[in-house]
Amino acid sequence: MKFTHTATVAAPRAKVWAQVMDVPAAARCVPGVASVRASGNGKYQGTLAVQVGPVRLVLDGDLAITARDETAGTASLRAEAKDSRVGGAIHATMNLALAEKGGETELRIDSDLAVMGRLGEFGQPVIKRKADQLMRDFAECLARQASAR
Amino acid sequence: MPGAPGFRPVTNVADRTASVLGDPEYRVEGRDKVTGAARYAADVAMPGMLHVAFVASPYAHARIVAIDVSDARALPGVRAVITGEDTKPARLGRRLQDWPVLCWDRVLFIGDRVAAIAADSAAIAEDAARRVRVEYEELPAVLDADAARGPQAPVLHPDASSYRYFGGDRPSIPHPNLQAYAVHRHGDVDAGFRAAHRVYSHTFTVPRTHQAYIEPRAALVWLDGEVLHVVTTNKAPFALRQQMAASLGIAEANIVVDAGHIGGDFGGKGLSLDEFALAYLARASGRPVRSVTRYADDMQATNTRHAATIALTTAVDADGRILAHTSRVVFDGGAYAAGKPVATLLPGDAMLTLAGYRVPAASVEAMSVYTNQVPAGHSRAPGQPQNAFAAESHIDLVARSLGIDPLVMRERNVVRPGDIDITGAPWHGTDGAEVLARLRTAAHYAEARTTPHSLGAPAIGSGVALGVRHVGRGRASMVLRLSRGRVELRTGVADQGGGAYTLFQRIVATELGIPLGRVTVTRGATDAVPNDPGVGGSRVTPVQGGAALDAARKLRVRLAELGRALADAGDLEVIGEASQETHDASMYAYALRVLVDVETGSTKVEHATLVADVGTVINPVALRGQLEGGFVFGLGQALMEELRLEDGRVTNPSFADYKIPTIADVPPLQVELITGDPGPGPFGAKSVGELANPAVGAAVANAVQDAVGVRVWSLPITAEKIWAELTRPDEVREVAGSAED
Amino acid sequence: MSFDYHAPRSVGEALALLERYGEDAHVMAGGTATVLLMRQGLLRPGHVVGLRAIDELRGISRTGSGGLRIGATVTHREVERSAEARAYSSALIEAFASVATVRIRNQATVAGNLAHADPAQDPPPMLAAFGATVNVRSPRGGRALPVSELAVDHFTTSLAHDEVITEIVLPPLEAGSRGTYLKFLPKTADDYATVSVAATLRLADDGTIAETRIVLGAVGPTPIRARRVEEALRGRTARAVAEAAALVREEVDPIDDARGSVSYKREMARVWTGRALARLLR
Amino acid sequence: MTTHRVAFTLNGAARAIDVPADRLLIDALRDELGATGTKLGCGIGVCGACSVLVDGELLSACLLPAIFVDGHAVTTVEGLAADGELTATQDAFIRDGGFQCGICTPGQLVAATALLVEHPRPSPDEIRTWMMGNLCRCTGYYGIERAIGRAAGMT
Repeated sequence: MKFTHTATVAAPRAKVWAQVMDVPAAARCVPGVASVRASGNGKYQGTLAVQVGPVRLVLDGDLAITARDETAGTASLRAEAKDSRVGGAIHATMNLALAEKGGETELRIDSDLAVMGRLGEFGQPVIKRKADQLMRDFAECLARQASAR
Repeated sequence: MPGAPGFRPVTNVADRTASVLGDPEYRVEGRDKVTGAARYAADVAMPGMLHVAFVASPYAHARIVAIDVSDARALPGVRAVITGEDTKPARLGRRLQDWPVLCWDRVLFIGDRVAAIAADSAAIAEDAARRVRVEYEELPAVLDADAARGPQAPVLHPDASSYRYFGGDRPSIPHPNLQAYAVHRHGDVDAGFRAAHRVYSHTFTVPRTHQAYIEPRAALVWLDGEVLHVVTTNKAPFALRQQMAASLGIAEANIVVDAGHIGGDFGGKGLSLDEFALAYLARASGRPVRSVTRYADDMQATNTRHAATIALTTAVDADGRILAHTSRVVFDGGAYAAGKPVATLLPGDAMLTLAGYRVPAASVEAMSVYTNQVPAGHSRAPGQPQNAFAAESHIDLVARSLGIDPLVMRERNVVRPGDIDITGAPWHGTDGAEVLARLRTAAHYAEARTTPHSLGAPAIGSGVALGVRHVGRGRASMVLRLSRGRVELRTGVADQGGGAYTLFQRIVATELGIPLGRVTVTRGATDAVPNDPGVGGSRVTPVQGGAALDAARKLRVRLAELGRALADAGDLEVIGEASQETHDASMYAYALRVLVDVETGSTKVEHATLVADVGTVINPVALRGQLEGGFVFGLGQALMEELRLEDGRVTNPSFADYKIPTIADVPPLQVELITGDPGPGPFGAKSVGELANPAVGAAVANAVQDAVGVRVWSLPITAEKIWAELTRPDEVREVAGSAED
Repeated sequence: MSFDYHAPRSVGEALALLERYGEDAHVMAGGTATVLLMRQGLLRPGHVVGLRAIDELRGISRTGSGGLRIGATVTHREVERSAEARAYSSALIEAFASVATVRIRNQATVAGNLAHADPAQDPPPMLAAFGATVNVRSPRGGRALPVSELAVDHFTTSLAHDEVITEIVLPPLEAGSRGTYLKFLPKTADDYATVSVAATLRLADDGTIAETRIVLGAVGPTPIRARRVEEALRGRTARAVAEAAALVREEVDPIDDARGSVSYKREMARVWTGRALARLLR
Repeated sequence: MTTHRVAFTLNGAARAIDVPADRLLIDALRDELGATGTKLGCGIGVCGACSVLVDGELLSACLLPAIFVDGHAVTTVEGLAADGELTATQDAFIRDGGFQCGICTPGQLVAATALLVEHPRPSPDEIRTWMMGNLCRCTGYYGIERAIGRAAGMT
């Protein structure tokens, strides 16, 4: 499942970059993220609680920054998380791009999400919509935080 | 649904059936099937039996880095856990064994198996499966058959040369990601194109579909000393014995395969998967082990009908006569070729891209491609629904462009005995002109073409399409025993519903001139009966039926030699054998009337007429059922069936979302039989099991164009596709419609 | 699937169980949806509180004012066969009789259907169009809420985990009001709708539309009330239908799936809204 | 998990089994009572292969907790020809091509039996509406419709 989300941040690019690269802080912008801590080497560990209809998931996993180029304003992240109770997992890659436009910064996130295991049988279209919503909230929250700082 | 008020049978077989017996047909296994006594594989249980769950890949393409089964093994009630390390290098398959029993280095599609668990209950086994931790390194997935053939595409089977291929040398392939490749040429193609009045090119696509049998796959395996016993839903038990023996390194004599009643096959149940891993689990646990596939897994990870792209180019003269034809068919074979039983490793009728017509010159290229998608195997009339949809849409488009009535176009080109057809050989089979003449009359074609449309009502359209299918070939044998005046036929044919046992009973009784009640038919496992090629390839009536007839004849000859009557001949046993290698084929044709709701695109087939050349009818009820069932099978593929895949994952893996027709969705069907042209089977019988389904898609597409003027180029012909064509701006539609040169 | 099953005899007992087990408890009525989710391993409650043995949740009856009361554990088939329900409105019967197959309708309950909050289900739009309310009880007391406020997202309701639907109440129909339920099934008769339309309509004495209520199923995360269409029709005649129905395209919020793309579903919402209104105005 | 005693009649005979709360009727019938006539198909209540009657009502055994039949009467395909004599519907299914592979047949017969109780002389629409919950991949349904018509004495 591929998504693209954009948000305009009322802040210069360098400031937004710093904000986004502070992964534990940025991750708190994802609704349902309980904890994120650095585990070294550009990797982070965390938990995401999410409810899709009657299905309650607690996804445990890792997040890694797989590429970062501050000059270009681009970064790539990879997240892998698993719910052992339900027997489902998600994998996501996110490509972030920041572009400055007249004092504001445009944030673009292209993400590719895979929902695996039994979880995937609970209506992929519904999951897709939920994931879309989650990513949109994330982008908007990042924009809000960066604007506010 | 339109129809006269009150009860009315919705089909009407014209009373021209010439049964070899006046007696009504009464299924020999009928009583068992209507009382619940008939045993299917999932009904068989053993004391101490364990239940199985598999761990499957969530990735379309990945390297297995590590597997940790310790948590699974520690769960109370778990009796055995195996991984690819325990089964390597065992691979399974019907002709080419390229599918790992369990993967050990890489997984090639979502659902590919990496571990198997046997436990006291299915719930424990599933729980244990969730506790297996597999670390994967994801690899780039090849999801597209065109990309797979590119120079940069990762090679999915680098060790292909080491795979076992049954029966000779594997045909060579020009690209490592091809499963199969074949070309055919006959006649002077260039001359045909030079002489052409017009040349037409069209491209069509057909999606993956599932056989949608109601019974999910099931298997029960146990070891009795050295002997491995297998209860299976496989419709070709002797072939499975051979495959297992080769794959597992066990002598065939030490494997007993028992296939009882099979709850629907439609080609899919020729390939077995679980049986192989179960053999390892039975050995590891020392217990009988049974697996019953969850239907969602059956749809995600077994073998589907091939998705295909079919490009056809045909040169015609001013009267629409075919001068030359070229075609290219690309089948998406998915991760493994294991499901295909034929020597070419293509879907059976992959090369028949303009079947049923005189084709003086042709150049046909077909291939099946490895991708990281659900594997594709055989499915009722393999290769034909794809090719028939393309060819019969193509012929209609050519006719319309030339201003020729679509039925007239077919009448001008249809094969008659002796004509060169798409195979380059003289047509040996149905007189196509007779089939079309019968269709014209039976469907009241002239009247149907001039029915006026009334304002505001759905648009009405008629469509025709024809199809051909070879009469089954092969060898078979069975035993006929006479004891105390009763005869017993012992066969290895599994029952997947076509009515084989009743057929054999009627053949033997007719040949011996005795009442049906004096002939019993019994089925045996592979250790109890002579080798049998299994059900498939439209084989049962001409081949196994032929063996039954041969057995009865031999018994009759023996009795004559002994000068005895059946009742006082004592005990006798003969072996009947048949070898049917005649290249004979049948033809059928449809005329459909559809109603299209122009605001929504929703299409209903309002009435269907099927004319089929069936030769001599032995089982009138079963024959009719095969044709009627074949039509509705085709109707599902025409209007609604499609395994929807996203990044290699089936997103509609259940009957809630993968819809097949219900009783409320089938239109009145009139069936007309041509019985006067004898075939190579017993008493002049032919094959019908795969005779009716492939042409339905094109008949619907042609009727839709007749009704609303738009062409749907892919199956299924959904309401939305028609709506999209109807609402497309005119200039764009013209470009799509004028695909001719 | 491993849980303790409790079969309380009264709503009070059921609520006590829900209070005791908290989030670990799940309510089950007919069981069709719950069993499926549990079999898939997606729902794993430690305690299942069954409502089948509770007499006060049963029965269909007319209310004193001419409305209709449907007990929570009444099955779809009971509604379908109920003379009281038929006397209320044949459109109500149509909506219930449209659900899946006779087998499912024999097991699935009215409240279970509402609590499952599947936006493609047939009765919720019809109940919403009739202005039905659900009565709900929890250890904290009772409340009534409109059916239209029950579902808040795909398979998600506004109910707290310890709340139980006890009954559904349909208000009396205003004189001259009629209803209809249409379901677009382009594939098979047993499919979920691509779009469904439940509508009620009442004409004024002058023949203009006094009031209409239109609720669509399967084209949003919940049943969608087509308020702009309703507005556009007030005081108008049948001639306004086509233009008004077109407004529904922007009111629905469908998803791409096996039953159609977003743009197709928007158009089909328009077509079937128009057809439902035409049927009511015939 | 709690265990429950389920006392019911199966095809007229009194049975009592102790089952865990999560046992489904289809598994209780097939695995514990050896009544394998009721078939597992899709497992999600769509295909109808597991159709049974509970107090005469048509239900999916794959969706029904076994504890729900406590105190009730269950009829499966094995109970249709209780005295060994095929019912008119069973016989008609054989004569009219109401089945081929037979896997959906127990469910078709149970559903048809319930249909003919509700509508002794069903119209084509009543047959179609009632029977549309029982999928068959072999027959195209024509034989099933013919068989029901014959069983109802209409042909």
